[in-house]
Amino acid sequence: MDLFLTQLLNGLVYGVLLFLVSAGLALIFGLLGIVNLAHGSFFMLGGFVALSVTAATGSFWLAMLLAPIPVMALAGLIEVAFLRRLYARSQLDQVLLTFGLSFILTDVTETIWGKGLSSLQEPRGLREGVEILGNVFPAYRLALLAFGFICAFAIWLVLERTRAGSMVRAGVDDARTAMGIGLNVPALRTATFAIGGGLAALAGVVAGPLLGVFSGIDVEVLIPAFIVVAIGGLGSLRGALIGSLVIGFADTLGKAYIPGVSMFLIYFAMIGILLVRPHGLFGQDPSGG
Amino acid sequence: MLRLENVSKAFGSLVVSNAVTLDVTPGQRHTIIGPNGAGKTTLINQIGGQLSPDRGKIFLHGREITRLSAPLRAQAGLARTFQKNTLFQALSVFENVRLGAQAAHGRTYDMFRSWRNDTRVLGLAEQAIEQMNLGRIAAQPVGKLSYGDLRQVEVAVALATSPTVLLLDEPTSGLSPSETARMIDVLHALPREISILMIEHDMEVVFSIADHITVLYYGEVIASGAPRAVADDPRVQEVYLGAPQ
Amino acid sequence: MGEKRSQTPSATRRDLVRGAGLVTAGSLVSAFPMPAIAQVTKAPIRIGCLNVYNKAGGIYGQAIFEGLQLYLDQAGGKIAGRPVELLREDDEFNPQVALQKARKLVESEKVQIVAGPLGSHIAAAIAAYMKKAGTPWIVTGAGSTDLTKGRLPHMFRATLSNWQVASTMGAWAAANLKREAAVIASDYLAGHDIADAFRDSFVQGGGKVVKEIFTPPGTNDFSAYISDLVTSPPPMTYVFYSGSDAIRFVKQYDQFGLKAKSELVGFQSTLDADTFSGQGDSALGAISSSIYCETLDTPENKAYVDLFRDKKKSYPGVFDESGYTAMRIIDDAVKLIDGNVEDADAFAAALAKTNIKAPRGPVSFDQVTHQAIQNVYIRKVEKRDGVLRNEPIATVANVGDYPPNKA
Amino acid sequence: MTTATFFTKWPAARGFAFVAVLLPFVVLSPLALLSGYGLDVITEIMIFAIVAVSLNLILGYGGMVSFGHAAFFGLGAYATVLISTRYDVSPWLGLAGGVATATVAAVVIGAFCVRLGGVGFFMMSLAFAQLLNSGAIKWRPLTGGSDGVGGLLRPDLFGFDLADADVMYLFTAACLAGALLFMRMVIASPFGHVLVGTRESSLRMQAIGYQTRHIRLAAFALSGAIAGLSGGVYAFYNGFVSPDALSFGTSGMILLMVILGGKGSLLGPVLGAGLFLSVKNVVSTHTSHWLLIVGCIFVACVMVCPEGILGFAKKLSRSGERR
Repeated sequence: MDLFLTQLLNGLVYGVLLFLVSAGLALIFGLLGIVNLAHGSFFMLGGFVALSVTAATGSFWLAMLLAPIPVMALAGLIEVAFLRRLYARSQLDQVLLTFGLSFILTDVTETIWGKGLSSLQEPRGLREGVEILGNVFPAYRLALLAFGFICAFAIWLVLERTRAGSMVRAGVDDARTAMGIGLNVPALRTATFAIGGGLAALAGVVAGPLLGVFSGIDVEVLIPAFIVVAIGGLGSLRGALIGSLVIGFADTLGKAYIPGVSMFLIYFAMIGILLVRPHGLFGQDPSGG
Repeated sequence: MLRLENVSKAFGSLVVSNAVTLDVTPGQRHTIIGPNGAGKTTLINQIGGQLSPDRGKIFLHGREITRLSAPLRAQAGLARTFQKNTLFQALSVFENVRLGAQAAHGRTYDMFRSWRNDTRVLGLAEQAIEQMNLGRIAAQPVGKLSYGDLRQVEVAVALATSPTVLLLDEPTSGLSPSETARMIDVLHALPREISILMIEHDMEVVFSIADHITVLYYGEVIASGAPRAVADDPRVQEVYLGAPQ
Repeated sequence: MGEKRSQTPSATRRDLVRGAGLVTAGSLVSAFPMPAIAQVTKAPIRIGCLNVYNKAGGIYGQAIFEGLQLYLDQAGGKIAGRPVELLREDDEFNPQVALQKARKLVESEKVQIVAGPLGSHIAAAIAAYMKKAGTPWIVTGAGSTDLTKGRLPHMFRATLSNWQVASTMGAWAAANLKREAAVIASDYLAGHDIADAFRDSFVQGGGKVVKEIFTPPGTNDFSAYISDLVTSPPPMTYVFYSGSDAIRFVKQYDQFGLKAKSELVGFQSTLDADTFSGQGDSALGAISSSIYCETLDTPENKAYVDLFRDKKKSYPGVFDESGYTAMRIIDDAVKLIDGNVEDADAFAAALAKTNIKAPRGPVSFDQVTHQAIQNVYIRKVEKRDGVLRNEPIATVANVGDYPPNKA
Repeated sequence: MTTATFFTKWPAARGFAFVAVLLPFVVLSPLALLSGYGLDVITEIMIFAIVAVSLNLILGYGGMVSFGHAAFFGLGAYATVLISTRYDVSPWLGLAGGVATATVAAVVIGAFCVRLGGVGFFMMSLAFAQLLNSGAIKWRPLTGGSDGVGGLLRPDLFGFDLADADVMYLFTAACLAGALLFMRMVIASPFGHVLVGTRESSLRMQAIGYQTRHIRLAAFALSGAIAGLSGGVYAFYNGFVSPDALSFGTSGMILLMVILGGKGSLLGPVLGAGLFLSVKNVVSTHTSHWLLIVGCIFVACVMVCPEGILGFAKKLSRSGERR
């Protein structure tokens, strides 16, 4: 029984980690309608910048604070230089563009930081284990759990309760009307894409102590993040949270109790859910209404 | 021909169709009018199968089609136009119309012959094009047409499917006076084998074409009958003239 | 391959096809090996370095290549008076691509020697072709136990076999560490190969495997498996991972406090010089077996490590050394035949006579299977001057090939 | 102008006549100029051209963005090898089995995918391909895991041994030509036009009486069958197959070939496959920045010529004609 509870906790932590990874993806899709295949690259870049920051300063907290900034700038630049011209085009073009960018960013990352395997050290104070349910549970994972829920709440608060958030949502619902009432929609879009990239980078930093930092992690996190977003409903932040938890639990419990099929479980979950709800748990039918 | 019985539909708390009952008799030119937000397009969407009603029944030629998908309704003889542009942008006018004709009379899954061999479909398409006077723009891609031309292509595509009931969603909206006049002529020229159910704003058009008018107000039928009788109906006058803002 | 794939199709059939191609007979370039040229040329020796250089595994492919290059630079870029060209081809870790690239190297680039690859699945995929082509092939990375069973006359594995490294650890651990162990490994062929080798020798030595877990390659989160172990910790856990999995597992194993309860023992790639930067102190105290150890106290190794650290700040890993020693083996063999590498048979015979003192220790080849016979070291991760390194704690000398391969 | 004059002026017709004249030279000259390895390179290009052509049917004509097309390519290859070696039957039967397996899989997977439009389709196709890839790695007794399965010997065809590079080349060329002729027939057929209609406006297609899901599914199955054929030939070519044949990377590469050459045109994917693989063959030896090059090709395609090189060339020639 204890083991089962521990596994549930493991699933919860993994789910929250997946939420941090997929929140930016859902945000960008929800607000801009872009399927961002370079999301994993932003995640990876966040980790590498954090690696450089910790190497220079020794502070994980400083890395968490600073690492998203250059990635946000890069994401903003990408939006201005490329994506801005593609909103009127088909989703395929956006998918292909971001797919191509992910190759380029991988190559650039390898050129700057090399192909070696690294990881981030947890901040002091979170390195020890905490006794839970009679077993040691890493303090860092508990902190991650709390941080994930704080992030979810903060994103919700910003989007739903602030002027900036309502401006962004207005720009999304109806770009023409939003422009009519004087909103700078292009700037809003740039900001949204930058923030989405920044969230990915932040996830890359906080995941660093668990998942490591290396070239290739971009694809490793991109695919589960996509599954999460597909299950939750494209573009729905609430969906991303629920989808993350579903995958977190399914993956962890699958590994623990049916290891033979754990490799397939997340795909089965996705296919099953999309079979019943083609637009995900919280997704809206884009053609309806 | 087409009968609606107590068709109701709500989006959340917003009732868009409230127990709508109406009857389109063979050869009838039936027009639905009503102020904005009356639920006219939603009603057409329920008849066409793009939306399904929450309650009530829809009959075509005496057969219930309430749960039938849009393609099956079309195959049963129902054709419609759209207000928003959903034509095949990259294809020419002729191709658009030809796809309509092929839907009713062609072999969809034939992969082994050229479409050029199906003379029957080609003939029907040409006929619909001539009916709508679109010969001059037949080769142009639809994506490059003016709004007025698009409205006529809409009708031509629907006609090419050889419908028995034609649903027209504001066929003259956005047309110039001369284009409107031409559309009226075209609609007048349609054979009486085709029954028409039409949404229209332009009262001139309504009264020149309709032999039956139904007034929809907040999803409810408030009047239905011959044009003169409906025009004299006090509730209709209140809605159109004296309705509070 | 089989008899059916005839090397020389009948002339009539060939001519017929050629005729269709509107070709006169003389223009065809023969792809078949020409008789060896007697006199030695001064033309460059071309070595095809078929390996994975990008993404997963790229770090190891790169290490092997740099190892070859390092030795070559040290030798002045020449072997037996002939300049040497290294041609890189990326197999992308995809056997289909690898086969294509192997043909490119042999048929189009006309290399005299192929060095590589890292992936056992790559080696298996090109083996049939390499056998047919007859080009000397120095295996620098692929460890699958079965590879030497095929006994390709021109193939020499100048590096580990999984069996050598894992079974040595099994026997040693049963005798010197604990009698019960859990085995956890990556769920692909190498993982099963290594787990089998460890289990067999461990059980033979009186040990007992209490649990076996195989995890999908590229697992993000090991917590489910680790929690399973934590509830009733086995006295010892034997682990095979490489690359990112090695980083994650060792870190997460430590984070859950399991390291204190269950001795962490691993295959060489799980705890090697190139994984320490990712694992950090989580690797400290863990034990592994390998054909190489960066802190070996021999003159050959000290010279090599100094040379390596001149170029890079870090310590060499097993694949750095594998590349370096592979080129050393090539160098010796080529000298033995006065640079006439075009004579593949003579070159193979020279390779078989290899008997050197490499940084890793003495290396010779099994005369039947052409597997390197070498020491296997039991190593422990220690921290010296703030740097993590493996220190040898035991040596099992001159370990040969998997016996059934020779039978 | 009567309607008769413009529909006979089908623009592809001229181009195709041109190709028909050139074709014998194109096909036969490599035989004259190249030997073993060079021919093999072209053979491989043609194999990928076939699968690119198949993807183009659903992507270019049907508007379905599949990120998992390697699933059918790989399944075709696996089934070909497994049937031929496990049941010890003629590899030709294996190839037929490969095509059949890919077709059946395309029907099943397609039934899930075509329910979803746009991004949903893309995700679903990706998920199924990943599932099959995982399955190929995991189910070792059948698939040989990450090593793959081998032991397939190229068979004879009318007394000619496919083990001969020349014969293999001609066989593959025939397959590609067959695929192209078939594709040309399909896109000029009533079905081809219906498929384009679903790409342009699904809503309208339904409103005029087409069951768009069935149409999309039929196209998907057809595309899967051709991809399966291509995979089967690839299995002949290599003599084995590994999970990489149905990986994300292979799917992406096939997609790139279509986009690079030009989606929605008959020969675009062939051009794309040829260009991509030749550039790769030459360049990847000399640089460690191959990924950067691939990425730049993607970005350049999207930003500069979204209709691919062929579309770009057409646009140029058209604007030339106007002047």
